[in-house]
Order: sequence, then C-alpha cells, then structure tokens
Amino acid sequence: MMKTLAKRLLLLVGTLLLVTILAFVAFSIIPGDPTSSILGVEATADQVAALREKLGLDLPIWQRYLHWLGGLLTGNLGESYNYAMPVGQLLSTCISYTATLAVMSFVLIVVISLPLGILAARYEGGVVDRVLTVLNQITMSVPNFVAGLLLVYVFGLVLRLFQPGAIVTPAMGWGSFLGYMFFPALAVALPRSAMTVKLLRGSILSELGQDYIRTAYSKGNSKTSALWRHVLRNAMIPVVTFLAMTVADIMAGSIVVEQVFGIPGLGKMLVTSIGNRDYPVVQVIVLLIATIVVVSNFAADLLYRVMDPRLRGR
Amino acid sequence: MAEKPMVNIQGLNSYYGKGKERKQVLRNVSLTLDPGEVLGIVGESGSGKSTLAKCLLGVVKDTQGTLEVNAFRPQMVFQDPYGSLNPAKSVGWFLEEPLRVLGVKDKQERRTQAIDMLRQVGLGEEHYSRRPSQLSGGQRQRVAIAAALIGGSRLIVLDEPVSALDVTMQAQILQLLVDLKETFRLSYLFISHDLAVVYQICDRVAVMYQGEIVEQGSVDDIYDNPQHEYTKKLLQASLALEE
Amino acid sequence: GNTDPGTTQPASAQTGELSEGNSVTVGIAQDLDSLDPHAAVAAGTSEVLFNVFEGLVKASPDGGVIPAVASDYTVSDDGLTYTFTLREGVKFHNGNAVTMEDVLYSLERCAGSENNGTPLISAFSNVTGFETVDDTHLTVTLKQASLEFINSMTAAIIPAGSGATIATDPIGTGPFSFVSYTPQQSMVMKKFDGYWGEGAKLDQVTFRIITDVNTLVMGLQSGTLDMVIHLPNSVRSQVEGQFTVLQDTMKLVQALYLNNDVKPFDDVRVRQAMYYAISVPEIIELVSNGDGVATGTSMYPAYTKYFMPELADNYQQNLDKAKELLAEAGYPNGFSMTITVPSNYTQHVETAEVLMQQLSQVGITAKLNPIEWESWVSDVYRGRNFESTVCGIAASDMTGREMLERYVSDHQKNFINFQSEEYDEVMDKALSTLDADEQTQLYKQAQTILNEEAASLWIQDLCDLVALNPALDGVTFYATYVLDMSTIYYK
Amino acid sequence: MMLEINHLNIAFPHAQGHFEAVKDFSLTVEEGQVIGIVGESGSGKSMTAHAIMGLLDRKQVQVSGSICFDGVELLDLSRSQMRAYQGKELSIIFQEPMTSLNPTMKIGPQVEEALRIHTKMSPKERKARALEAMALAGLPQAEALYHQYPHQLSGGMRQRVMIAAALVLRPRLLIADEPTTALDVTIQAQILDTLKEINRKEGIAILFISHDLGVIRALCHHVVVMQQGKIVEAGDVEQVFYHPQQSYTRRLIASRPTRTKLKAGGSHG
Amino acid sequence: MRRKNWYARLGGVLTVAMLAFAVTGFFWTPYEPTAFDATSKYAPPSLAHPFGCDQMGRDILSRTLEGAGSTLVIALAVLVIGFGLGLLIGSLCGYFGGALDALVMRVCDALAAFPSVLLALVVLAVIGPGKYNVIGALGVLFVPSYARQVRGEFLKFRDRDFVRSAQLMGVPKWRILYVHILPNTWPVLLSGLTIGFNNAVLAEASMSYLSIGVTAPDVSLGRMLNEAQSVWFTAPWCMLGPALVVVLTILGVSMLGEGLRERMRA
Ligand SMILES: Nc1ncnc2c1ncn2[C@@H]1O[C@H](COP(=O)(O)OP(=O)(O)OP(=O)(O)O)[C@@H](O)[C@H]1O
Ligand SMILES: Nc1ncnc2c1ncn2[C@@H]1O[C@H](COP(=O)(O)OP(=O)(O)OP(=O)(O)O)[C@@H](O)[C@H]1O
Ligand SMILES: [Mg+2]
Ligand SMILES: [Mg+2]
Repeated sequence: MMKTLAKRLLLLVGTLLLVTILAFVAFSIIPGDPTSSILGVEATADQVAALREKLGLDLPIWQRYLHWLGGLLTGNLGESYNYAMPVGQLLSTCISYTATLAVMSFVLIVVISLPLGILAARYEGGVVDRVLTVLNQITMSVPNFVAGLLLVYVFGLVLRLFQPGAIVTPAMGWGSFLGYMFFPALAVALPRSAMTVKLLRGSILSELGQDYIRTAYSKGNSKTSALWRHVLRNAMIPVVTFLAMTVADIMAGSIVVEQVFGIPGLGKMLVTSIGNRDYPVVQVIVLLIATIVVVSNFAADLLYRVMDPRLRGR
Repeated sequence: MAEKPMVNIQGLNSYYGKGKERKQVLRNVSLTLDPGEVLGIVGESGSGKSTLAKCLLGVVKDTQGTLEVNAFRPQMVFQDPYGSLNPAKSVGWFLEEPLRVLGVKDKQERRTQAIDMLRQVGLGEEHYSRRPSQLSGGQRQRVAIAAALIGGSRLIVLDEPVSALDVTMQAQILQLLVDLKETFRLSYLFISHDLAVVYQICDRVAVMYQGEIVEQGSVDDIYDNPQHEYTKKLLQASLALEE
Repeated sequence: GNTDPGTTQPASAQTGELSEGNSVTVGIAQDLDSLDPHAAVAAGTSEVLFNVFEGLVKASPDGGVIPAVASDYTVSDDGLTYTFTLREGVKFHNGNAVTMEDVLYSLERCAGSENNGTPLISAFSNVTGFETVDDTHLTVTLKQASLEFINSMTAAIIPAGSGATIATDPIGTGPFSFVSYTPQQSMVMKKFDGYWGEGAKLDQVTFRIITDVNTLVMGLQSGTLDMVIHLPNSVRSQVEGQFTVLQDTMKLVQALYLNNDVKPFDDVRVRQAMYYAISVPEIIELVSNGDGVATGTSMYPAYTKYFMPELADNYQQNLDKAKELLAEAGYPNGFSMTITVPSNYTQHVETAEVLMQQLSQVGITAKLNPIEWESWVSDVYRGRNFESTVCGIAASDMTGREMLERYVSDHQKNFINFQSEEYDEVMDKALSTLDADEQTQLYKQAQTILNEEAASLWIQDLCDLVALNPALDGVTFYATYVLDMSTIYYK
Repeated sequence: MMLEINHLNIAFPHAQGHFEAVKDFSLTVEEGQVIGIVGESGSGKSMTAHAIMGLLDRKQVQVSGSICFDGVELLDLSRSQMRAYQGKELSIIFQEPMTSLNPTMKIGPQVEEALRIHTKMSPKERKARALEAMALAGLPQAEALYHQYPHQLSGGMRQRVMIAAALVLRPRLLIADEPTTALDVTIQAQILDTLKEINRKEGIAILFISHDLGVIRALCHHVVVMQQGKIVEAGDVEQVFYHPQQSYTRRLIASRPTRTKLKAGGSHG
Repeated sequence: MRRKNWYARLGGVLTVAMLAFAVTGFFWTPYEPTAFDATSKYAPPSLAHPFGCDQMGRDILSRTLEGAGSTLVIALAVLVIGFGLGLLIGSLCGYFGGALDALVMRVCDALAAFPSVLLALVVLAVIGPGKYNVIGALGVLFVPSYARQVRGEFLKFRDRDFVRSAQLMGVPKWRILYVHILPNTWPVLLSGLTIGFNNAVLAEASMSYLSIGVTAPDVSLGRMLNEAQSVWFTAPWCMLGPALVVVLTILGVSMLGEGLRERMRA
C-alpha cells in the first residue's frame, strides 16, 4: 500500500510537470503578445521592443520556462502584465469566489443526487423513478449557460431572491456571500447532479442484481436494509470516481457560469487574461485548475482503494 | 513405423513477470505426446496446468528447455463455454475464420465446410447463423471444438473443457471428443481436475504439483498404484464420491 | 447597497441620507488597465481616472481644454514656448499642496525620465525641455510648433517621486480621491473635500466592472447599479422606462477600411464604386438601430469644430453609378475581396455582414474573415497585411489631428496606405499653422479629400448610451473619453 | 413433518404464454433428514429452493401450491412475516462462492448478520457465536478470518463462510444449492464431510441440490429426481441409485464418469 | 424492458426529427438566412416568421435550420476526428500495452487534467476562432477521452478466450483488433459516441457563448444563442428556437443512446 502510494504520488508529480510544460508552451505560441494591451494599439515599434525586453519576452522559450518554473517552486508566481501586481495577490480574491462556487456546487451535487439516486433505484419503475428519469434527461440536455440565464431570470428578476450583477464579498458576511453564490452553484451543479443520479441509480440497480444481495435477503434483510447495509457501499465505488472527475467539469462549468452571473472568479479572470495575453496570470490559473483536477483524481483513486478492499493490496 | 512425437517437451522451465517480479511457474517439465494419443494433465489449482498448455501453444514465450511441437497450428478449447465464442459474431462466421485465414476465398465453399463441421460435432445447419447467446453451454462447447478442428489442426489442447457443464452434457461432450479423435486421428492434451473424467478419455496421465510433473504413466498404472503423496490424496477424494 | 427584495426602485433612489444616499454605483464594461495615469492607455480607464487626476489643464466638454492645476497659460508667438502659471491652493488628496517640484516631476516622467527616455506619452517626444521660471511659473519648449500640444498638458500631475507607487496608491488633485480597487470587481472613489474648484456633488462613487452586457442590464434591472455607461443599442429597450437613457456617440469612426496598396483598391474608381454600392443609412438602421451618426470621413461628430455632416451625403446608394465606375475601372463583373474583422466586436462583424450583402448587388463577392483581436492588431493594423477591414478608429490623445494626420502618406499609423500628395500638403500646413481658424479650415479641406478619394468607406460613429437612475441628473457629455462624475447629483 | 410442499407450481409470465419452471412439485422433509434434489441444468432445482426461502420476486413470478413449514403456510406470508423465517428457521447456501459474499464487507459481519437481524445480542455475544459457527463449518483460525475480506479467501473457504453464516442461528432446515459444483474435487469432498457432520451433530435437516447423483449419494437419505420442472422419480437414495425406475434417472446415473474407458462410436453405458 | 423500448423509440423519433430538421437546412430554408430586413427587426413570431426575427431582421427559423445543419456538421466532424484517432490510439494501446501505452496514457492524463472547455479556450486562442478551428480543436480534445475509453474496452477483451482462439488460428493482428474485438466494444463505444455527440454540441454552444466559437458569417446554434442572450428578456424568441433545437437534439440522442445500450445489453 505504501509503495503504491509512493508510486502514485510520483506519477502525480510527473503529470503536473507535464502540465506545466503544456500550459507554458501553449501560451507561448499564441499569436499576439501582451504589448498591445499594455501599450495600446497605437504604440510605436520602439515602445513595443522596449517592453518586450523588459518583460523578458525576447528570451528563448526554454529559458523563460525554467525561469517561470523556478519562480513557481520558490513561491513566486510572477507579476501580471495587465494589472501590474503579483499574480498571487491578483488571484487571491478570484480564488475565494471560484473555490466557494466549486465547493458549493460539489456539495449541491452530492446533496441533490445521492438521495434522488437512491430514491429512484429503491422505487425502480415507479412514478418517482419515471419522473426523475425524464427530469434528469432534460436537465442534462440544457447547456449550463442557458440554465444560468433561466435561473437569473426566474430567481433574480422575477422572484428577486438575489440581485443579478451585484457582487457580494465574503467580507460582507458569510451568510449573504453563500446566498449570493447559491444560484451560480446551482447552475453548475444541475447537469452534473442529473448525471450522478443516473449513474447512482444504475449502479445501485446493477448491485441489486448481484448474487450477494440474494444472500442478504436469505438472511432476512428487508429491501431497505439490504440497500443500506450491502448495496450502497458497493454502488458508491463508481460514483466516487465519477464525482472526482466532476471536479474538472465543475471548474469548466464555473468558467462559463461566472460569465453568466458576473462573478469575478478565476474563470472570468482566465477569459479576460487570455484576451489580454496576460501570460503570467493565464499560466498560473491553468496550472491551478489542472492541479486541482489532478489532485482530486488522485484523491478519488485513493478513496477508491479504501472503499474497495479488493484493490487495497494492489 | 515409429512416428515422430507430436509434442516433445524436455526440461521445460517457464516464468511469468519481468525483472524482480519474475517468478518461475514450471520446473523441469518433460513429456511427449504421440499422434492419436490423449495425455491427461491433473493437478491442484494453480499447479501450472494451464501454463503448460500456453507454453505448448506459444502463448507464453518466457521459457527455457526443449519445446518441439510438430503440428500445424495447435488449437485450444477453453473451460468457459461462455467466453470462448465471439459474442458479436454468428457461429458460422466464427467457424469460417480459420478458413479465411487459410485463404479459402469462395464463400460457398467456406459455408459448406462450416456446416459439414457443425454436423460432425452433432449440430446442424440451423445453428449456422445463430449467435452464441442463442446456444446452450454444451452447444457452445461443440462449436468451440468445431472451430478448433476446421483449420485442419490435429493437436488440440483441452483446458478443462467439461468442468462447467452438467453431468449429462459432460458425458456427451466426452463421447464426442473420443469419436472425433478416432475420425480425425487427433492428439489431445487434456487438462482436468476430475480424475474420473481423465480416466474415461486419456491414455496416459501426468500429475502436476507446484509446477512440476510429480509422476506420469498410463492411466491404469497411476490410478492403481499412485506413488506421490498428492496423487494419493487426489484419488482418495474422488473415490470417496465414486465407489 | 440596499438589497430589499421587495422594491423595483433602483437601490439608492429611495433614501435621502447623505452618507448612503449620496453615493452611486456605476457599471463599466472594461476593467482598468492601470491606475498609473501616465501608463494607462485604455479609453475606459482615462474616463474613470479623469475624476481622480488632473493635468495643468483639463478637458472641457467641447473638446478643448480649460485650466486646472495651472490657473493660466500663454503661448509664444512662434508657438514653441508654453508658459504655465500654477494655481494657488491646489492640494493633492494626501493633503499636500502641489508644488513646482511635483509638476516638474510629473512632466518629466511623462517625457520618459523613468522609462529610459522613451516618452510614456508619445506627444512628449515633441518637447525639448521644461524650465521653472519662478515658484509659480514654468515653461515648456517644443521642437515643432503645434496648436494641439496643449491637449497633452492634460497629463496628470502626481506627487514628486511617487512613480513607483502611483499604480497602487493613486494620488491626484481631482474632485474625487481614490479609495480602493479590486481587479475585475470595482474601483471606489470618494469626494475630495480639499478640491480647489467647485467640487463633486456626490460623496462616493463605485465603479463596478461588469464585462458582460447582459449582466450590466440585469444589474440595472435588479437595482444594483445606478448608472451604466457605454450601453450598446441592442439592450436599449430593456432599460428604457425604468431608467433615463441618454444618447451619445462612441467617439470613434467605423469604416470599411480599404488597403489602398492592394489591387483593386488602389483605383479610386473602385473605391468610389464601392461607396456608391453600399447604403450607410441601412447599415446604421440595422446595426445601430438607426441611432449611429453617418460620418463620411475620418472625423467623429463630437468634434463639432471640425465635423462636416454634409460629407456623409456625398455617396448616396446608387447601384448604376457603382457599376459604371466599376466597368470604367475594368471590373464590369465585380471582383472578390476579403473583409477581415476582429471577431470580438459584434457591431463590426454585423456591419461586415451587411456590407457583404450590399456589395454583392454590384457583383462584388466579399468573404468574411473574422480573426482574433490580437491577430488583428499585429496583422492588420501593424502589419498592414489585409485587403479590407471593418473596425473603429478613435482619437487616443483627444485631438482632431489624431484622426487626420494618420492618413499622411508616410505616417506610421497610415495602415490603409493612403497616398495623396494633395492631402499631405494640406495636412502639413494644418499641422504647422498657429492660427486655429485656419487650422480648422485646413482640417476640413483634408476631410473633403479623404471623402472624394473614398480612401476608405467611412460609415458611422456608433451610438453610445448611458442609462441613469431617474433620481440622478447632471451628466455632461464630453467630446473625448471623459466621464465627469463631479457634475452628477441627486435631484 | 417439518416441511411439506404440495403441488408447487412456479411460472414465469411470458409474452408468448407462461413458462412453467416447476410443475406440481411435492416433497416432505422431516426433522434432521437429508434430502437430495437432482436433475440436469434448468430442471427447476434452484427455483424450488428459492420458493422455499421466499426469495422469488412475486411480482415477476407466479407461485401456486403450498409450502408448509411447521404448519405455517409460507406462501401466504407477507414479505415482512417471511423475513422472520429467513436466516432463522431456514437458511440457504448458494452455488457461487465467489460472488455470493459482499466484497466490501468483512467476513465477521457477514457471518453474524442473521444474529443482528433476528436477535438482540450484544456485538460481543454475536462475535462469539460467529466464531463458533465458523469453527463448526470447518474454518480454522476463525479469529483471524473474522477481520478479512472475501477476496482474501479461497473458493473453498468462502463456501465455508457461507455455511457458517447459514448455520449461525442453528436453522431447522439448511438448503444447499449446488454448493460444491464450483470447487475442486478435494475441496468438494471436504465440504460434503462438513455438511454430514453438521447434520449428525446439530440435527439440522438439509435439502441438498446437485446435478450429480454421485454427490447426492454420498450425503443424502432420500432423493428426488427432477426433469424439466417435474419430479420423475423419488425415494431412498440407494434404491434410486441402484434400481432406477425411470429411463431419465438411468441416463443421469450413466452420465456420471466412472472408471470405464470411452470407446469411439459407443453409446456410453 | 418495455419501458426501455419506449425510451429508445422516443429518442429515435426525436433524433430522426432533429436530423431531418438539420438536413432540411442544407437544401431549403424559408428565407435566405443572411437576408436582413430593417423593417422586421426583432419581429415576434408570426405566420410569416414562425420563430420570429433577430436583431437584423433575419428570419430565425431559416437561421435555426442552417445553424442546426452546421452544428450537426461540427458535432459529427468532431466525432469523426476525436473518435477516429481515439479508436486508433486506444485500440493499439489497449491491445499491445507496453511502454508506448504507458507514455500515451500519461499524456492523456496530463491533457485530461485540463477541463475541455478550458483547453478549447486555449487552443482557439492559439489558432483563432471559426468553424473549422472549432472542429479541429474539439476533435483533438476529444481524442484522449476516447482513447482511454477504447483502450479500456480493448484491454477487457484482449485476454478473452475467443481472442486467444483467434490468435491460435493465425488471424492477423489488425483483423483481431478491428474485426474480432471491435464489434464487441460497440455497446460501450456507442454510448460513448452519443455522449460525445452531445458534448460536442454543448461545447460548441459554450464556446460560442464565450465568443470563441463559430464566427460570422457562419451560423451555428451556439452562435445564435450567444447573440440572443443579450435580448433574452425583451426578445426571448431569439433564444427559444435555437435553444429548443439544442435541447431536443441532445435529449433525443441521449435517450436513443441509452435505449440502444440497454437493448444491446439485454
Ligand atoms: N499472467 C500471469 N502472470 C503471473 N502469474 C500467473 C499468470 N497466469 C498464471 N499465473 C500463476 O501461475 C501459476 C500457475 O497458473 P495456471 O493457470 O497454470 O494454473 P492451473 O494449474 O491451470 O490452475 P487452475 O486449475 O486453477 O486452472 C499460478 O500460481 C498463477 O497464479
Ligand atoms: N427470470 C426468469 N425468467 C424466465 N425463466 C427463468 C427465469 N429464471 C429461471 N428461469 C428458467 O427456469 C428454469 C429452472 O431454472 P433453475 O435455475 O431452477 O434451474 P436449475 O435446475 O437450478 O439449473 P442449474 O443446475 O443450471 O442451476 C430454467 O429453464 C430457467 O431457464
Ligand atoms: Mg487452469
Ligand atoms: Mg441452479
């Protein structure tokens, strides 16, 4: 177990290193450079050249990469071209929004989908199951920005449960901050919840068909106790992996949904920074997102091993 | 006329895994199999019976020792009748595959041969276009045997071919194997853990224990006069049920 | 703000209290590119910083300048020496009085003292030196006489030595002092009580950065925002009624810019034919809801002094004439061309789509080539590697000169490669004259040439809207990029 | 008369009419008796066993006739009433030792599950009883096994775990549905010994299902031969084995591999 | 069982209807999709314009027809590229394993660490927006996930007895891969394909929403949604038509996929 863990960790580090290379190279081959957004369209060639030198853009790419990587390792994330402030400082506020959004979405997904998935499987073929299946299918078919717009319209403008366009900061009280993030989180969570419900339902049903459930019944378990004591743990194994992979989707979803709700999070900063060719910011955001995804996959892997004793030895 | 043995294995060692993980599975295994002969391999689970078969078929490559096989494309019939046929293809298609590989271009010709073969194993034309899922376990095993024979192979390795079948079906398949052996002058390497079955069909038997052949000889010799401890235990267990 | 869910009134309209009620939240669509007034280049940033910083002079609504940190200035007869008199009692937001040292420092910084000599503001390359006459007088000498140099003197005066910190701690002399800035979120400023002039009427202004139009509109509808500037016409109907909508122009000239170096656009007849083939009113109707202003040349209407509305009428749609001209030029069956357009500017893309259809009426097959803004800047604008493009051109330094000088044959901004000796001559005169009226006349003459030559197909100055909480009033439109918050008040 | 089955019919409603898996099945089992059911694959053996255990989904399967246990008509019981019998009076072991145990639950809790459901014992008592049952089922080092997972055990051991779980509450009847088919001959013999022992020591009646008459003979007093859902022959084991009345029974016996050489073309026998 | 049939059938009907809708757009639209008309700007739905008109007075039905067509083309092209390459890479890696497999899978892992919209954002920033670039970017982005999925399937079948048999028969390797194993993987891959199709439609929509997708003069459902969202409170019909087509298409395809998978499993 320890050896496997070490091996996996090494793999994780390797993957992350590969990610840094990809992130760096990708942005270095983007046409256009930050000079026009810093100096404006009308800048003279001299001004541009001077700035490029100042930013180190005239160095060969590998040199810039090593410099950047060195900075990362020593905790120096670089400085934003566009905002003329350290990237770390710049992102610290964005992160609190995106992190809250992501965590809330994740919690919502879990809170919505687990009970519904169990319910649908428990009463398979019943009215609840059918209604849920149809609702699920429809939810999965709506692009999340459309869902976001609908939420804004219904809850923001008609019911006035929140103020679209407002920005609530954590400093204004956690209660109202969480309230502010609720609907965006819902927009991110809805399609994923639908998928989770579907997966969990399927997983439970397939476990219910296994031989060991027959054994459980033969000992006098009721359907409910068989479900809770035997099925759920086994059925959750694929769901846990799926949920971990959801983290990637949540991050992607927040990029879009932050635009819809005007939340100044990482996604919005990313889109803006790509437009501005603000490489230092973009690279760090991309790396950050990738790291979150890789680490959550790693965590899922561990969890998977913990949950499934058959894999523990390996 | 002394024929050349179909299989000649001398001092065979075989391994699984690489580097530090490499572990020896077969130790100094020697045996021969003559044309028209049926050699039984018995032994406890994990003793290396299947591995021996795989070496013979060239699936396991990490071996040392002499390994001579004088047969054209030896074939294998597997234990699990549910996994040995391609679920996505019809019986006919599967049977014709060896012919396609051998370059039989004519569709009609292939079909005729396939249906011929189906008849040989006690099935009929109506099974030609069926999917494996539409066959019973015994029927599948017949198809698997037919597929092993249709390419013209005369050496067939049978890895517990009847263990998954119920007794009536077992008896039918065993009889079929004996009949086919006579008709086509086949040689079998027959792997089983059921001593009674081995007795019924084999000429000679080799007993494997932890990767080694602990004794081999004619069936009657071994059954009546077991030498090795493990052979004795095995015989005792099955006789308890039989007598 | 107030988040009472029951009301439909804009948030701050309902309360009369000074502390809360006398503040407004303004939605702006662009983040600030820098708080350093000398480094900021985005028009949207200048608009905001106008309230915090002042130069020796500052922009006036009509496009000219009025004294600010300087109380007065004179120009020598040869136009090469400007003499400024510092105003008494001008204070920085930190309470310190503005001294000659601060002024000199600021001007020298603009001229490149902290940037290896490369001027931060390019007009300063015309300066030979700054000199203090006495404690309150300062002269600026130029290499070349220029009437419009005075516009560059709007460059912000900042405390001496603050160059390193000005971007994080912006201290100026304007009617509002800086409170806070959060990238992507907001910039807050409050009334500066020590202001030398009349001073602001509002106590606090929060600029909310909301890059998405939809969100801006929602912000208005939900009462989060009291005011939004640069609202596109497409959402007008969504805010009208609930808000006062004030109409202005964007102060940029949208055109189908033609590369005059490329065949067939090197032939004036072809360019004219194309101008006759299109219908500017139709474009304005479709793209700007009829609210854009046709320009006919490279000058926008807000420069009332120079603007010649009659030029826009010179090319009424006339397909016969267009075909005739094309035939004359040797293209009786038209030709194929590519319109490159920066894909993120919806209005330009839509205009190009309309142009495609209009041009097809005379046999010209136009293909649309939408590209990214960055590629547009490097390929089209800087590289001049294009056939035609739809975009808007604005005056970055608030002068009429900026709009016209760029078409002088060898000018580095002449990205359409327009060549006309006559034009070069007129512009040469216009730029060197010291008589403002004569200059105006010459500028008009230059515009007429551009129009006659159909150097490009100038279309319109797009419509620009301001949505305002009905309780507010006092918005002043400027001819340049200025958002003067000091005049706004609660009725 | 502990268990009395009369005219049991089991049918699957099908699109094209019914499929009758079990037809007119009758059987009595006395206290402490070992009864065998033999028949080829698909003859309805498992269906009968499941019907006795109340494991058939009554929504999908039609069951008629009568199954009386201690005078109580099991078929009339509701699901929750039936649960009082499952694992307590009646227990079952299944054919597949590999899949019949919950892969993510430790052995101990699985063995003592019936105790948890049917008694109010403390965990300590439960564990003691579980260890006892495991010993009875022939599992050495029960204490260590208690904390292991099924995948760490061999097939034979898993089958013993199943037996231990079935025995933990000392049921009156144990149904063994082909419990040794998937196992090695040597293990098979051991398991049969264990079952014999249990019957002898604890007096638990056993209903033993197999497709192999030889195996049945080694264990049972009485035997029922089934073919296509019907009973074709029943009686004392030795009687049936040595003097089969029906041709089907004879065929079943003849199919057993014996120490005879098969000859080509020869019909076996 | 019967319920699943109903499911697949409804999915099939929806899919065919939407397909027919999209294909119609290739041949016929009631109006020229690019023809503008200043007098019918934001005209609400009417008999003449069942879906209404957009900001330039263009007929939304015509544009939806054309947009559905190009969205369909984009989604299919993305699948062809993504699935084609994924199949090739995945099958080779799954069947042969070894060092190449390890390397390829590591790269796939690294790529999978970026959410696909993020990657698309980056790739399109590099190559610029536009229909063909969207196809290329999404197509390539889909490769890792398909490669993994295909690899998993091939790995599953590689050691099956029937594959062993085929090897012993002397069947060539390529034939084992694509004639013997591939048909068995369809049930899983098919559902992967339907999910991929839907993801492609959604990704196109999201990218166009972020203004990095299809650009004028090309029409696509995503681009229409993007344009319509700014007037969504005053002229909701601009969004309704294309949104409906997107939702119904995805609904249809996923129901069909689900139904088919269920049937194949049975
Ligand atoms: N691919 C493999 N890699 C590593 N070890 C293997 C592999 N296949 C088999 N072994 C090991 O080799 C030994 C012999 O296995 P083999 O399958 O030959 O046994 P067997 O006698 O056929 O057993 P059974 O009766 O259960 O089929 C076993 O210990 C097994 O664990
Ligand atoms: N759910 C079902 N629907 C329809 N028919 C079924 C169903 N389950 C079982 N059957 C049929 O009922 C018959 C009896 O099955 P059963 O499992 O009792 O056979 P068995 O005697 O236990 O066979 P084996 O020795 O293979 O276990 C078989 O023909 C089987 O095909
Ligand atoms: Mg084996
Ligand atoms: Mg059974």
